[in-house]
Amino acid sequence: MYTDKVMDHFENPRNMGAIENPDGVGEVGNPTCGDMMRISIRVADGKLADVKFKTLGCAAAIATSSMATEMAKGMTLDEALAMTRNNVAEALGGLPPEKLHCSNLAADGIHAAIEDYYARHPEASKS
Amino acid sequence: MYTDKVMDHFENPRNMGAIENPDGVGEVGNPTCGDMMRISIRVADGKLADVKFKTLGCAAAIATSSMATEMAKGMTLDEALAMTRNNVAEALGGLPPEKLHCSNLAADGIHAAIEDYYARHPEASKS
Amino acid sequence: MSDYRQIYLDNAATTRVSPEVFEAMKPFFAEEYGNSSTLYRQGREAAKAVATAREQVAGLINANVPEIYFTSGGTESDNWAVKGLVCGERCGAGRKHVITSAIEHHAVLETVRFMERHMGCVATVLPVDEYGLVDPQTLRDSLRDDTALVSIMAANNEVGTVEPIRELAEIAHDRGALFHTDAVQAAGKIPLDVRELGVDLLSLSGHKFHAPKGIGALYVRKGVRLGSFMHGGMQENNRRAGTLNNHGIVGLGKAAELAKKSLGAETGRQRALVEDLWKKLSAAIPEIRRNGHPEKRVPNILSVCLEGVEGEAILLRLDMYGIMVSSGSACTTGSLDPSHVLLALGLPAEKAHGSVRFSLGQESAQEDIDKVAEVLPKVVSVLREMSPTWNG
Amino acid sequence: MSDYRQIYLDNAATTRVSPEVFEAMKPFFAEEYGNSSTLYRQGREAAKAVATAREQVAGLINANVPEIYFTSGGTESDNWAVKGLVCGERCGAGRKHVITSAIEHHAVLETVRFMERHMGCVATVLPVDEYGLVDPQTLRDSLRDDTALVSIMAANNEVGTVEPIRELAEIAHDRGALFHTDAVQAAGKIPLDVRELGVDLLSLSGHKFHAPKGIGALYVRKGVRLGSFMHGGMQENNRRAGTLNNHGIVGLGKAAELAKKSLGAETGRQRALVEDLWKKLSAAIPEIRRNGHPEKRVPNILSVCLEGVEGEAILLRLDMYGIMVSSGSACTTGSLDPSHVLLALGLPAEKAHGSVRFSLGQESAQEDIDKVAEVLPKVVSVLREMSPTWNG
Ligand SMILES: Cc1ncc(COP(=O)(O)O)c(C=O)c1O
Ligand SMILES: Cc1ncc(COP(=O)(O)O)c(C=O)c1O
Ligand code: FES
Ligand code: FES
Repeated sequence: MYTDKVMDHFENPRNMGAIENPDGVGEVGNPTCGDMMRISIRVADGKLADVKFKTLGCAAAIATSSMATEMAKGMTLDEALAMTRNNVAEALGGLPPEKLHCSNLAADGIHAAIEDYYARHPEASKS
Repeated sequence: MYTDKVMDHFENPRNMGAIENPDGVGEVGNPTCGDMMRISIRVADGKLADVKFKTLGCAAAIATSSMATEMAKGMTLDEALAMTRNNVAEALGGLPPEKLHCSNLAADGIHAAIEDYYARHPEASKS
Repeated sequence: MSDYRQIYLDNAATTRVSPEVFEAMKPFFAEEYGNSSTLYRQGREAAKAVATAREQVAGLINANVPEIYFTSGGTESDNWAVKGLVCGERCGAGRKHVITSAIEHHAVLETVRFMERHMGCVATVLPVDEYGLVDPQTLRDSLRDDTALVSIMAANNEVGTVEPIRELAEIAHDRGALFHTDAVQAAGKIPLDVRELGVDLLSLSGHKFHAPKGIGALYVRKGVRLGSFMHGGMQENNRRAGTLNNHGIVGLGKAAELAKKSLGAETGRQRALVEDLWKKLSAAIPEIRRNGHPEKRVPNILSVCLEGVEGEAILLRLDMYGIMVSSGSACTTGSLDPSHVLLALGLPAEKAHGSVRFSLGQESAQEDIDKVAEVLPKVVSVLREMSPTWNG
Repeated sequence: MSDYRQIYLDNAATTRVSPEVFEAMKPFFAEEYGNSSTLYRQGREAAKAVATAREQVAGLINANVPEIYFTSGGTESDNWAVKGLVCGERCGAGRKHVITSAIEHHAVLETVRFMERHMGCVATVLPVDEYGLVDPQTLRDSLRDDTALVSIMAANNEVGTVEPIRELAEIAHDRGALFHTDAVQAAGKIPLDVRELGVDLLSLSGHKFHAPKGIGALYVRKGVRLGSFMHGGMQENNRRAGTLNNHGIVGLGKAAELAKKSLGAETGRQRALVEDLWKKLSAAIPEIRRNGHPEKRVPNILSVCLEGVEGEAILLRLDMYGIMVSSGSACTTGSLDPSHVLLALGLPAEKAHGSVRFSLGQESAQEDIDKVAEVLPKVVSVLREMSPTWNG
């Protein structure tokens, strides 16, 4: 049911962990639903210099975390905010329909981390 | 479902045919039901000197015809009249329950032939 | 006499699993035994094999892959089609009337009777003509505004008559009824195209075309709201519960693929053998009569009635020569009435009792036909000699 | 990593067909393929094999031979038991109430729900305690004068808890209700004696004890008036229509015979392996919890919950080492809620998501246990390291 790409990111997740003294943190999901994600980011020059995740969840949740952080790294904040759930699923070669709810988390988590960054840095203006 | 004895009598029926100028003939069954039997007998000294059958019907009908005529041959008329359906089924090592209706025919046919004999020979008294 | 070559002419009852089918199934017993709904590799492999089989079955009847649901056989497919429709959504919509024909298999007829007796349905059972054909006009006249379902078989299992399904389905649709066809005897025997036929539901059974027993399928046209029959787990898109019978499914798929490939050639070959058999038997045996439609029929069935003899006796006498056939005699089935199909064709009971069905399969050969043509006349004359209704 | 020896610990999902079973079945595909309800020699041979299998299955549960009916699996048996009783004779007698438990398999639960939604039945679903046990007193209190049926499983498929069937059946009978038990996970695992248990109906499924998929049985105590579920031909004493699945039936019979023979020894062996596994896992992994009853359980199932990880992820990580298990996580099944069984035991959803089930079979060996004891701690710590809810 999972594509080889999903399995690769599940078995060898990229960007796993937590950034020390991050510029922003996003937490989405709910352990009651079996899925929870914490994204931490470091911002430099208006770009995502680093993105890391910690995820509780199924293979799809872990793989999308890995893929989404990989994609986000190096993006401007605007670009990252424009990243959608579908971009991530597509990059993984598709996800089973019943897994879409949890794979939504990754993009949401990155967005939340950026919002958190803006909240901490009111001087950085959103475009 | 059939015993070896039934199959033997079906494959090699005894007493098949019609007696010429019989002393009595009994006809039972109904082709609409798929089974019909004509028994002809020759009587000598109050005994069944010969018994023959013609049967339209299933293997059980044919085997019971064969067995019943075999058993009846040499019996006194009274003995033959006392012969029951069960005697015949037992002699064949049993019959499937759904076949009992047709296997009843054989004893009935012999009884009918004896009745016919009595009807033709009022002087022969039933005991 | 039992050392004769076995001549199996009862393929409409069940068939031999073909070697390719057996080979395809074999790994699924003790190697790829994983449950096809689990996630680990072994289960995924099984799921892939099931997906391939679904494609193969869809291919046989020109369905879309997700329209194929696996069942435990023709009987389950028929039960599901009738009960799922009438008892499910449609019934709620106030449609309680079902139409079927007098010559359906018991899997349809008894199910319809159950729905009548216990579920508040009303059924109309259409008569057939002397060839076993349902008259489209009679169907048209029988349809009601509350007709939920019309269920007419694609080919009859006793006499082989092929019904005008396309026309009948169109008539049913004109009045808003859905159409189910029991194609258990047609699948793999004649071309079947669900789109062209326009049917909503179609039943088939593996063991009738060289797949194993215990596996079948129901085609459910996309969009048809069919209630479940087998409740439980979420298998088969949540429509048919139960752990998938992987080996059976793989076997069914393979058999469907093979049947599709050989359809044209086999049809011609078997039809020629059947015609040859009939020619020889009718020349050699007096008072023999052929049942069913002379042209509108599956290629592999020859049903005959023999005056003055009884079917079971013929069946068992032929078995002495290693020839296996079937009979529509009541005595064979343990019921009191002979075949409801032959009676519905208008045959009197005494003739129906003397019926024999020869049904060919992919292994049937000319020598089998020749043997039957040699043996049956002997068997019939032995039995007729025994019979009080012959030459009286 | 995929060249590890395959370690199959998902026998509660399905089992490998054992070699003896395969050998017993083999002739019925392409040699003895005759229909077991025909009269010629080949059909009679098949009928004999079916009769032997019926004896073997009856032997496993101490039933009388004619009380065994073959079905297509556990799901069909469960559907039949519930629908045949409630919808059949009993329902006519005004009994419309059904009692079942919250931890039944979906084959029972969904069937009961269907009866409620569409057939006018009323259901009571009994809760269970933290070990998964049904309380006899609760059953007593729930019985009504119109209770037709009580259906409680013999052993639960997720946590392995064995219910007090004998006591529950007696309580049901005291109020004139009939008693069905889904023994799909119990058959071949623990001794089952229908006389001693006093049950009226019992379901089992072949593929759970080394027979093939697609075959099962329903025990129907003599005298129980059970309506048909599968309508059609007169097979199975006119109670279950459909051409008999000869190879499946023969395989089920053989597996039943083998299971009966090895029951005592296998039970002990598997129980010891399970205890060893639990001892090793609980020593090596912090925050691991065992589910189900510590003593009243089948020997072959170990269910655990692991804090801070999710079941599907464990399942797929174990698969990388060739270890096959099952999980009660919602993510595995595609539904939104985790296992209804774990929730019914009172586990909060976040714990239920982190559950894993190891289920042993006749081929499970000490080395498999050792491997799991070596691998699982590693897998869990990798996943916990990834988890935001662990050491947070
Ligand atoms: C026309 C027809 N429908 C349904 C069935 C039932 O199929 P199965 O025996 O696979 O349940 C059969 C054969 O038995 C049949 O010939
Ligand atoms: C307790 C229980 N009941 C019923 C079933 C259904 O059996 P089957 O898959 O054979 O239909 C299963 C297994 O799937 C089970 O574990
Ligand atoms: S975490 Fe539940 S579906 Fe992915
Ligand atoms: S003749 Fe019909 S059952 Fe024997």
